[in-house]
Amino acid sequence: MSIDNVASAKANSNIEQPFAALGLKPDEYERIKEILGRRPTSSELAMYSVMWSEHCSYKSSKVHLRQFGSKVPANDSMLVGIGENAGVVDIGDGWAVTFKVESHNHPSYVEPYQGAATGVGGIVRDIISMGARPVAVMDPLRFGAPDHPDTRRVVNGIVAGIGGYGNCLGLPNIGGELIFDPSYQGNPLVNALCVGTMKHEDIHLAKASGVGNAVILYGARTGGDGIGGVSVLASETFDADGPAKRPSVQVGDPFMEKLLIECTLEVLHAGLVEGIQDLGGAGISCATSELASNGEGGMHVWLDRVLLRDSTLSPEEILMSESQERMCAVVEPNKVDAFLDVCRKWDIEAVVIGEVNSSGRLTVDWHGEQIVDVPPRSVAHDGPVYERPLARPTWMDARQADAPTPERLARPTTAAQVRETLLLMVAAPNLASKTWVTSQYDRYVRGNTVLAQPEDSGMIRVDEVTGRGIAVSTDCNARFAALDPYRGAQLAFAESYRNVAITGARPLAVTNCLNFGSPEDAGVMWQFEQAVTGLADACLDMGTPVTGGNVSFYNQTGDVAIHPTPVIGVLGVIGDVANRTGMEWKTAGESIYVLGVTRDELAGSEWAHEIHGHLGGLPPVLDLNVEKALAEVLIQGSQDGVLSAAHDVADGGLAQAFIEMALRADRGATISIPANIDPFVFMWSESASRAVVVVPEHHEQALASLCSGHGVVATRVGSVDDSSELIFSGVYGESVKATIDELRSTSEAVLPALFG
Amino acid sequence: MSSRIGVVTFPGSLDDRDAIRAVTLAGAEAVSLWHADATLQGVDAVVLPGGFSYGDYLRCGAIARFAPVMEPLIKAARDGMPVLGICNGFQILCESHLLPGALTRNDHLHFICRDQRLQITNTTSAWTSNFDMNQEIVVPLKNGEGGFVADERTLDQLEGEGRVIARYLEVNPNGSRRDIAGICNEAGNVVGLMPHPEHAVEALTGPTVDGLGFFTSVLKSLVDNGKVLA
Amino acid sequence: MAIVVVDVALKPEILDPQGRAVQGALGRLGLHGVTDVRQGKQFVLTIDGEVTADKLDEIKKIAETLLSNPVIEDFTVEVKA
Amino acid sequence: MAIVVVDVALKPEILDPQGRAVQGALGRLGLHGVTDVRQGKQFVLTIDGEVTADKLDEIKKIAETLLSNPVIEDFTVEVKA
Ligand SMILES: Nc1ncnc2c1ncn2[C@@H]1O[C@H](COP(=O)(O)OP(=O)(O)O)[C@@H](O)[C@H]1O
Ligand SMILES: [Mg+2]
Repeated sequence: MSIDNVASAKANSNIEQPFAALGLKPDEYERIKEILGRRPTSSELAMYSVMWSEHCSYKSSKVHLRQFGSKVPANDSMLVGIGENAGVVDIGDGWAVTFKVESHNHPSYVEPYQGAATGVGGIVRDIISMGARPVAVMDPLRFGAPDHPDTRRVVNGIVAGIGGYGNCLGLPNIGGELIFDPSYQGNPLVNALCVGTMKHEDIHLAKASGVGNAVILYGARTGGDGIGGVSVLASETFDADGPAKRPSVQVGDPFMEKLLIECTLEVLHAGLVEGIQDLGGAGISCATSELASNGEGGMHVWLDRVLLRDSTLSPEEILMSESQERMCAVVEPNKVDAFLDVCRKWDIEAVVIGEVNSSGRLTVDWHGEQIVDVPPRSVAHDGPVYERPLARPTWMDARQADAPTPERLARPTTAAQVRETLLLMVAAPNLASKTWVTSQYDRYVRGNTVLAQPEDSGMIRVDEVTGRGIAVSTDCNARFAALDPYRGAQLAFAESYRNVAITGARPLAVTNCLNFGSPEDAGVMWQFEQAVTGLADACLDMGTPVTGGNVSFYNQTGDVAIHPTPVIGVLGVIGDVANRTGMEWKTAGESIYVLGVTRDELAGSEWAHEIHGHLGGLPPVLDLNVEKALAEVLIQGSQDGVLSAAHDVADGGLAQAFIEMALRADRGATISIPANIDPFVFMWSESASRAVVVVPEHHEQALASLCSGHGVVATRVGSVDDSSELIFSGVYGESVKATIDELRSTSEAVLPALFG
Repeated sequence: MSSRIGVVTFPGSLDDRDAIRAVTLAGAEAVSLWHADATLQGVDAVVLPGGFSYGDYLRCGAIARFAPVMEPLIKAARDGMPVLGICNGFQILCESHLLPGALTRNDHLHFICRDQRLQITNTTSAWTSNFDMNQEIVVPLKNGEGGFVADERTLDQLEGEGRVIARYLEVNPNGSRRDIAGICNEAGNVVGLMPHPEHAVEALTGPTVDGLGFFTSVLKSLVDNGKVLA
Repeated sequence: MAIVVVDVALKPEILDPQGRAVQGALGRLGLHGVTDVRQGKQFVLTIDGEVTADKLDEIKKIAETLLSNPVIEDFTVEVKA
Repeated sequence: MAIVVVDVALKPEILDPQGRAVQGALGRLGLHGVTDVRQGKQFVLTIDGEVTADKLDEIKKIAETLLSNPVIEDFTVEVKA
């Protein structure tokens, strides 16, 4: 088999190359020729095509994402910002935290179990490659209609895959989201978040410095998985009788990843590593070009040394393979043996595949022939950047005008109808108990989980001596983003921020996973630009920098895109996790307050969706100053021990918030609906910036002064009791009652009936 | 001199840290043992922790059972040293034939993580002597293959000899025969338990602190048996 | 009554972590010379009545859609008795 | 080079929840007349060199101690090529 090498690329420069089949545009191909001063070899073409893909180069999103860098708020907690594998935040006492969320949407539709499993695996490697020990995962998920015949397959596979991988790795699952909407039918969203902790001195970066240092590839062997389009190159054009089309599905090996975590942390802590990089999308191409261009700028690789699972792989395929559970480290020559010893201890194969040099070039040899000779930056960072056309979709006006007024959408107007609505809403798949899913995940492993489902945020104790800890939440109501992507992204951020503050943790940093349709659709691009701008503006206002994230485009079937879904993750810090506020109201006689203002805001609400299948109008208004004031009350209230419970108000409004608190506590309460508001609006409006808090009598004064000090409206609405009933009084002149048992059995039956 | 309790780490062990924390909170000195070392470093008792040794590939515990550390451990267990196998550790003890029966795929086919109510039904084993007979406790349970099976004769024998040390209450979470959550060997020094007492040792992170009883029990039995001084 | 056996195996190019772990254990237990181990699934179906050509087609269809995932697995169907 | 196939099946008296779940699904997919489904494992070992009688004994021993758990499983060993 003859290999296309640099010499032959120079010698015969005009052969036809399948750049279009690899997803490169003619002008991108011309640009590569210009960079190299000749045609690329087949291996170079393969490298550029994957590294310049949307997934790796952010070519459509880059111009917008820049806002996260240009609108950074003054916040001195950011130790490593956007651009590295994951951002790093200072949480005090010498501790640092890194967290990031990433999508694995399309693979999870094709092969739900493995797609979701490898999604978890990928984000965990990003966290390890910063030098951190992964300590928790979260899984924001979105599926098509609950009763669609294909949803069962997708839900069961994805949930089992996330559990199968995360449980086996020993990472507690501390939260996530579970949302059903027909817009995700052929495009389920699997976003996976991982948090890691480390001491400041353990932070590591992906760069290949030190001329003469060895480049070591370790972990799983390289196989033919996840190669996708590159097989066109390898099998059809360059070698007609070559291997069959490679599988594009990757299979995960969580056991190998667990060993990889332990092995990597051991070599890092032993001071054996100069630079480190995980292998994810674009495999060795990405790892070598990124390491080289972030370091001294030169690297030579002997590609034939890579350990293979399948000996028939071509060099192009090896460069592109997305085989899971691999890492790449840069190690000083005199430390290579020690490094390999640690690998042996953990039963991990490792091999020196390259060397750092000062050539300024990334060169790759295959059995003595040079097959790649490129400037590494041109591969890793100088990909094309597009200013894609944007246009506000013409249907936006009609959608926003279609407000859910009482004339358009019938509302309950009697106590009997309110009770009927209450039971229907409890059984809505988006509001029902998530236990069927979360009980498939280990939330206890590592013994530091302070809060997990169904709490508003996950909370992990970082320091077992001082009790210092972190809280993380992810949120997005994509229907709000569909009604107004700018405000929708801000509302998602505000909800996530609030969920962290509810627990008593102070929000510090933001990550995001921006799931959208095709960037080649001007309407989608407009939604994207609006969402990014909304988020960046909000982060600037609230003083929380974006430390990283991920963009997933092309989530659409034919012309129909998913709802724009900017999932926002917020990380907060708490000085002592013993001070956390949970959502469980524990003590009879304590007072229940609603903080914030409830308006007639039902556009995009769960009620409009579940009862009427309606999506129209303008999403709830958001005043970030109000949000910030509310957060201060919640954080201060936790520190001072004023609050005995607190819970966020979002999907399903106050009715849902009270129900969730009652179910958590297995204890009833009586809520008197204030006279100045319509009972239906009080119960199901989804106005922003609200929380339910519970205080013992001797702290009511303290709560009042906290709230007035921050300008937060507090309304006492009732008290916790010893009963097993939730009672709403003042509902159109009557009381509406539901027993906890009835609420629980209704809520808990929904998911098992659909998917069990 | 305080008791020294070993906690074995196999490739894929996950709850080893938690077991060490529990042992320490109970007042013993925890000693980390490595699967590839054929020594127990002179410890007084051993915990085989939960997790997915060797990824639970093949069968849970089947590969770990052949680890070098298991050789001295099996011998010491036969000579009366207290050994507690939690979840994956229980599976390893069954695969090693230190305990009868086997653990099979949960009957509902899902991994399950829940706060589980248990009844303690033996107060003479090395790991349960600090509980009261029929005491009810709540500890986390998390497993994919936790259904205890054995033939009828073995089950009758276990029950007849009082060797069922804990049973599931309210919900049988995995289809275990006769609601069995844990058993011990004839001598009572080797105990296997599917639920995770090491996750119920601190109010902050566990549903209760009921799990501590298993670890304080072994300290007491070590003193009672004259293995360590009080 | 007939017995139909469906064997499902990962495609050769797909990673088989279980097989790999078993292979490692075989070596440690002293069984040498095993160059590869693949772990698959076997379904043994007991069928009422005769397995006609139509019935077999039905079973093959099920093997392809339910018992295996053609993206990563191959299968064989064999009528035993 | 030889291929040795080891089939491992749950003993008939042991409940097989996976087999039962598959049987239920078969019914829902319209394949009727399946009175029982059992799910087992299959190990395909590639052996360097010839499988002598001694080698086969070694493999049987491994099948009994490592590849199956005699408390709940039966196994068969077959040399394929
Ligand atoms: N939506 C986003 N917001 C902020 N940063 C982003 C976003 N998308 C990507 N990034 C950042 O761009 C960099 C490259 O991302 P990516 O290629 O996904 O990293 P990796 O390949 O290591 O997972 C990372 O630092 C990532 O955090
Ligand atoms: Mg990365």
